[in-house]
Amino acid sequence: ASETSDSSADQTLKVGVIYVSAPGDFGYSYMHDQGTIAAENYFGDKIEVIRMDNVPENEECERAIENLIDAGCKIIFANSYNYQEYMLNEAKIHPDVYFEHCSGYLSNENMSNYFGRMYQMRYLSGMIAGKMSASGQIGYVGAFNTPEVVRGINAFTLGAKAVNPDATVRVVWTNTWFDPSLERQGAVSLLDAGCDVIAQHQDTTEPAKAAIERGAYAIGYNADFGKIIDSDHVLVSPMWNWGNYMIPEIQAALDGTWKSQSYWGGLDDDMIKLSPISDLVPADFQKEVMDIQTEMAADTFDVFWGKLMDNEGTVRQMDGEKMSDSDMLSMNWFVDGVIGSVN
Amino acid sequence: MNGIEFFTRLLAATLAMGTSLTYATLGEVFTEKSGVLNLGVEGTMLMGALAGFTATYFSGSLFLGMLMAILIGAFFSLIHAFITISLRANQVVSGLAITMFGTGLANFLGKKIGPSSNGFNLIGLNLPVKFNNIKIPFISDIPIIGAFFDVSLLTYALYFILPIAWYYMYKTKFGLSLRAVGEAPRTAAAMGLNVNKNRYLYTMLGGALSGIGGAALSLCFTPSWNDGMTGGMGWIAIALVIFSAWNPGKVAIGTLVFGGITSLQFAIQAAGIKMIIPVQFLAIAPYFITLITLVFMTVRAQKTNGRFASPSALGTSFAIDEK
Amino acid sequence: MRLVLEKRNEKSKKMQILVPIFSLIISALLGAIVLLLTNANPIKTYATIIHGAFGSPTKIQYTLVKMLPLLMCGLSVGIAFRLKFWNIGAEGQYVMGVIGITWVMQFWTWLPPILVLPIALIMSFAFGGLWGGIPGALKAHWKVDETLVTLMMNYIAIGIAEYLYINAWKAPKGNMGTVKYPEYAWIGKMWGKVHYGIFIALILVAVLYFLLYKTRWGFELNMIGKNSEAARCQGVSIKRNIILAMILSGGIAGLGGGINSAAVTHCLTKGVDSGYGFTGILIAWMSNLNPILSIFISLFLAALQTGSDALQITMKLPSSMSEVLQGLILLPLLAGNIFIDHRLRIVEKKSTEALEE
Amino acid sequence: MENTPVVQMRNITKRFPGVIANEGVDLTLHKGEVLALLGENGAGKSTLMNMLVGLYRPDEGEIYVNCKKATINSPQDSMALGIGMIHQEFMLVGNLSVAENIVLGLPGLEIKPNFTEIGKRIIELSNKYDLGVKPDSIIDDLTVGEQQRVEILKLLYRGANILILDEPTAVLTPGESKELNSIIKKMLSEGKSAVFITHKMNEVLDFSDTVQVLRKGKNVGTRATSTITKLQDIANLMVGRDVLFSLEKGEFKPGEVKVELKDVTCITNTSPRPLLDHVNLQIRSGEILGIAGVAGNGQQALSEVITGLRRTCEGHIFLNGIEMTNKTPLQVINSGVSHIPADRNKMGIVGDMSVGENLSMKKYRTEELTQHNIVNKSLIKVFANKLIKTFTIKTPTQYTNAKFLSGGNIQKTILAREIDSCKGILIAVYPSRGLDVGATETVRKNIIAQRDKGAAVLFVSEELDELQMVSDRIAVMYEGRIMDVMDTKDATTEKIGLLMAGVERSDV
Ligand SMILES: Nc1ncnc2c1ncn2[C@@H]1O[C@H](COP(=O)(O)OP(=O)(O)OP(=O)(O)O)[C@@H](O)[C@H]1O
Ligand SMILES: Nc1ncnc2c1ncn2[C@@H]1O[C@H](COP(=O)(O)OP(=O)(O)OP(=O)(O)O)[C@@H](O)[C@H]1O
Ligand SMILES: [Mg+2]
Ligand SMILES: [Mg+2]
Repeated sequence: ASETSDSSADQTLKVGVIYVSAPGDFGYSYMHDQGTIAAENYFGDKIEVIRMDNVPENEECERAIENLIDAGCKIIFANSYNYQEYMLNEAKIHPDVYFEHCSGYLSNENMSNYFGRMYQMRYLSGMIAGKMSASGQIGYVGAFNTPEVVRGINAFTLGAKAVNPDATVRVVWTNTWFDPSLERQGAVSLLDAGCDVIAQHQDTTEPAKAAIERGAYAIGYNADFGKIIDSDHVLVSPMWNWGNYMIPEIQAALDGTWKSQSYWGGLDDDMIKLSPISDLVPADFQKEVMDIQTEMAADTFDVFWGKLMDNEGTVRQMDGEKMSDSDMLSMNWFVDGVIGSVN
Repeated sequence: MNGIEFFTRLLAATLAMGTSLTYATLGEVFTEKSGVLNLGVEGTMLMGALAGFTATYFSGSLFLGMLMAILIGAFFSLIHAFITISLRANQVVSGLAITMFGTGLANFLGKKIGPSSNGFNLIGLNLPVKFNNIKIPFISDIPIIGAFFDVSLLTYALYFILPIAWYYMYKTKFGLSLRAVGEAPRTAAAMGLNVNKNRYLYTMLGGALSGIGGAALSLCFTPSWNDGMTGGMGWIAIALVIFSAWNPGKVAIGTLVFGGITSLQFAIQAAGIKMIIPVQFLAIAPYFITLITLVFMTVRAQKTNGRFASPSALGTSFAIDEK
Repeated sequence: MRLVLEKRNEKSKKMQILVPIFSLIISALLGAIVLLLTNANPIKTYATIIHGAFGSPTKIQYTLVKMLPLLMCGLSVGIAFRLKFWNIGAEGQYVMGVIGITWVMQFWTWLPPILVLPIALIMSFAFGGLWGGIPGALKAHWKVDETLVTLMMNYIAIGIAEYLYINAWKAPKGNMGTVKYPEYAWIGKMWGKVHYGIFIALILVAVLYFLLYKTRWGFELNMIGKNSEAARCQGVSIKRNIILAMILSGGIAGLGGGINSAAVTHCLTKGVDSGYGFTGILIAWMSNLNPILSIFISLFLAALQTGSDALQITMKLPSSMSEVLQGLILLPLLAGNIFIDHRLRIVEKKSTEALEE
Repeated sequence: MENTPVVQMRNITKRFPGVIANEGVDLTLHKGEVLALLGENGAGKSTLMNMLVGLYRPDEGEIYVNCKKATINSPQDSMALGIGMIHQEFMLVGNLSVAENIVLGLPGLEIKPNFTEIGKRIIELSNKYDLGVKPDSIIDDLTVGEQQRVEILKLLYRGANILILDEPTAVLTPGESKELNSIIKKMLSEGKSAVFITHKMNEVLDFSDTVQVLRKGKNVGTRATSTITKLQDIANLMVGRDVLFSLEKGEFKPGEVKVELKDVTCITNTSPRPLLDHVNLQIRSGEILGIAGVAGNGQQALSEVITGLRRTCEGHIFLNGIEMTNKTPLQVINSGVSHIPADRNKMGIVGDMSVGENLSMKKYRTEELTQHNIVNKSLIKVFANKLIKTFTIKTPTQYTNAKFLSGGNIQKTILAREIDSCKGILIAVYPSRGLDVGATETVRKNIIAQRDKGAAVLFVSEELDELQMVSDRIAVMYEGRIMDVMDTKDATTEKIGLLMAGVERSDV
């Protein structure tokens, strides 16, 4: 708990949280809720959290925000990209409330946007996949072909190729964030095509489970799949650590020092992390991975750095160049080594 | 990977996915054949998935899990039966309400039952047992056909259930009554059959099979519990009933076509075959091709004068002394 | 002794009022049981729902905003069902309407500003109408089962929409979603969140009521729906009317999507497929296909949904609880309907006895 | 005849919304007796019998079978008591086979019915009674006559000894009726008792021992058939007024040709032979052309090509001298054609709409009932009430749904609508099928009145005496062909009978 107790601490701060799905999916909303829980534990009864889950990404979001404000919320977090317009509308109407939007780009004096450089963890997990894949064929189950997902696949592929230059990453799109059956089917088709490691950008553990049932390896996402599935064939899971963003923001709101920002946190802020790596991955290689992670944290290693070619042979970035954030945020091509197409 | 291997794997994937769909479709075929339209399949499947998962999780017995799925599925459709058969309410609305209620209740209960250690109860739990694929030696190694002999018990069961269902409907006296009740309830009643009793029975049978369909997901295909885990499969089942022309013998055709296209579009993606069409269009291919196939089948049936019609009394309630 | 349902000579006016009231009471009791089992105070919960829907001007506004797409889909489905055309595709037709309006809003900007909105709305009607007309034509010409076609076409429309907002029409900076419509072409607000689109809907209700209940065409649709073969013998063209009615039905759902986009979402984005079409089916049936009654039913269902938000906020119940309660309200309401034209009678069973001659 | 009553119905009352179908009716059937139950359409005959077989339950009253009070709650109960019924509407499942229909719901049927055995037994019975029914045929593929024989087979198969026959010959041709009646006689000769409902007086005299008449749900008289001297008495008793058996008909003064068919041919993929095969016909103004023929020989197709409901493959149709081949039904209606269709419930009325609305279904397009496309309810009300009165349609109000009317009154509703809107051409297909004497009289009178007003009438019927009574000329159809057209005075029963059987004119 925080030490400073001034007058404002007598009153509990009401915190509103809006999730796009139910947090029980062990996916995206689940990890957000872990962050929320971390904040609850940290602040104790200084804050009261009101959650709204399964809020559709349409005008319903506005109503959800309105209802939260009505219930007394002074700071509101929303976790899905498509909430941003609605949140901005509300931010303009309610200047006395702080708004926190995750994964978008819009902001206002009283509205921040925030996200994490998950691609860094994708790169590291790609290295592990590249190392552990005997065939050099890795599968990736992707939800939608949005820049965020494409960026992750590219970083992952670059990681894999850094370890095994011959590695290829096959991509299957499911067109859904959440559908256990389809996600599994996507993974199965990749396994059938000869992949021996399956990575995913999906909200359930089904792709990973399908891989493990076939004796292949899996790379998790969002949560620590190794623990959930209880198998050492889950090599590693890139994970979110939303609490590390939410706690300081709530603190700032409590202190009255809250400021609007556009935040894209990386390793340096501990916004993202890797789960413990499976024992099946050789210890010395684990260390190699950790070394890169250290460099990333120190900003001496960039994922999208140097000459980059797309998978149709066009050069997208020259030697010595570093990719700007805005190019990353609108990425719509696959790097060389990816088998599949963005659209 | 050669073509035959590709096809064998595709078939295996189709069979795995299609199992649940086949149970639900078969159930709805029986229900509709008796004249009752039950749009509650999606909700009933979810309740079945939940019941099966919960019972298996706590008892460690797949048998108990299936039993619970069957009972809960039957009970859920009993609500529909009571409202639409006894109280003659509109079948469409009642079915939609059942889906709404079932979906909500399953998701709600999923968060209330079970150990609360992880905060989300049933979600994310691993089952102590599940239906695994059973490989029949030698036969399962034959190309293509082999795929039929490396499946789970629930799929093997279908090899028997489908022919039995067909036999039941077209060769036994119960099947005869069933067809009469859905086709010409007044006549059936005049011939001494209890129309509404039959309808109750087959609505509940349909619910039980939907329950199995749900449990086939939570205990076999995607062994877990998750909110809304059926992902609209109940609706597809209802559509595939039309595809099978209300004939249990043809149920597998629809599920194989639909499941096959779904698997095929993934297999094409995984094979890295460059597609000119966008991924979203690949994802809608199963729906699109199912639609086109239906149009084709209907037009052909009319040309050749084949029957492609729903049970005449489908969707109507029956009371003997009301015109 | 046994219970029999006996048909009344005519629909009981008294029952038409009493049945919904009793049904609601039964619903409330059933809901209370569920709530008590989950340690929630039923009375507080119900008060919360009502407060959540109507508790403040803003809440009323949201309920009205929510009602609009529901009403439009209810009207849409109601027309198709009049012809016994089982259109479960209002969802897809709604989505196509949004695609239609977005097309104009995004690419027809060369139009004089004043014309953009009207033309965009017409386009949403046209796109929805196309999506309704196709199953209509398939049914009319080849007797293709419309339930399957309309259901499949929902998924297809949603797929096309996804393709557009993720790929083809994606806003440059965005992730999912097209660029915003030009602000001059938005439908304005008249009272807080409530926009002028509500007038379009109300006018539509009046027009439809007139069309369906007063005109020759309405008379013909009624004939077709109740006995199409007899209608044909009376010179009514079944094919033409099925296609026309389905274009109208799809068009209205599409227009619903258009209005909601022009007034509320201002773009095509994820979340266009939010189940309005399916709720439309409920509305159409519960209002007995009557456009005027549809207003009240859609208001009721909208309130139920907006009110249920409060369950999460005040009662800290999971969002699925609102679906449970909605189901629990609908089922008794449906079940009660029979007592409007039937009464329950107790009949004594007499024992068999010999006839003394 | 022994005097033990096998069925006694006492003081039976049955109400439906808006009507009292039976009020305090008593009925006694003795062993071996045939009781003819007579009455107008809607008198409550079918309702009374439906209570005996357990389809309906009486509101009041008691039923005794073999002197024991019987609780008949379902058809199952009545079957156990040996009661079997041929219903007025066929009780057959169209997409099932004959054998399946026969054993449907049979108590004690084995789980997997042995259809070879059942088939054998059906053929045995079929041969014994000369029914010519094949057990494997699908009901939908059979003609009405054949379907009726399946109904008979059902009774025979179940061995019922109390038979209820609700207008079994109403939809049959004279030939078929004759055959069926001899079958029924054979059955009755085996000591069975029967209630026989019919509107055909010759059948009453032919079959029955006793006659019981219902009027408006009440008993109005029971007497031994042998005491009946004049048919007229019974008819008057039924209707409650004097019925004419001969028709007033104006002089035959044919005018210009109003309907002309040239080489009209019609083929479908559902039947091996053409529905219509080079049909040539002319109907002149002020003329009734009767079409004779066994049902299923193209009569209905003929009416449908003229009214635009069916497309021709070949040939030309002229109405009022204008080519109208393959025009839409609406265009045909607008050129002045009225149509009384063969299947009154399926094609004639919209059962779920009110009688008033049904009466308006032709004229709603005209300014008489609508203005500027808007349906005017007060005009409809006046119009409907006028027609209901003129045509004596029995209905609680004009707002009653048409499906609640009895068959006769449904037919009168159609007749009223079509006659009222007739502008020169009337196509009437089996218009008096299943109607009571009074209603039949109304129908015939109205059709002749149209002719006298100068209309051209196509009159399809299966009853030769009716054709001879009503038409000016008679054409005979066989397998889609017009065998011959002759003046009514030349049309002897034998001649028509031979042509109907397909014997060529040159051989006649
Ligand atoms: N076809 C019609 N033409 C004109 N007015 C009609 C028609 N049908 C109903 N009405 C009138 O409209 C009002 C509402 O009627 P009702 O409640 O019966 O509508 P509905 O149930 O939708 O129609 P229906 O029961 O015929 O399907 C009543 O005043 C009724 O008389
Ligand atoms: N199920 C029913 N619901 C409402 N009314 C009915 C029903 N069955 C019969 N009626 C009405 O009861 C009356 C008697 O009908 P019923 O069918 O017994 O007459 P019927 O004497 O057999 O006439 P027909 O000679 O035309 O067969 C009619 O007014 C009819 O409309
Ligand atoms: Mg009504
Ligand atoms: Mg009768």
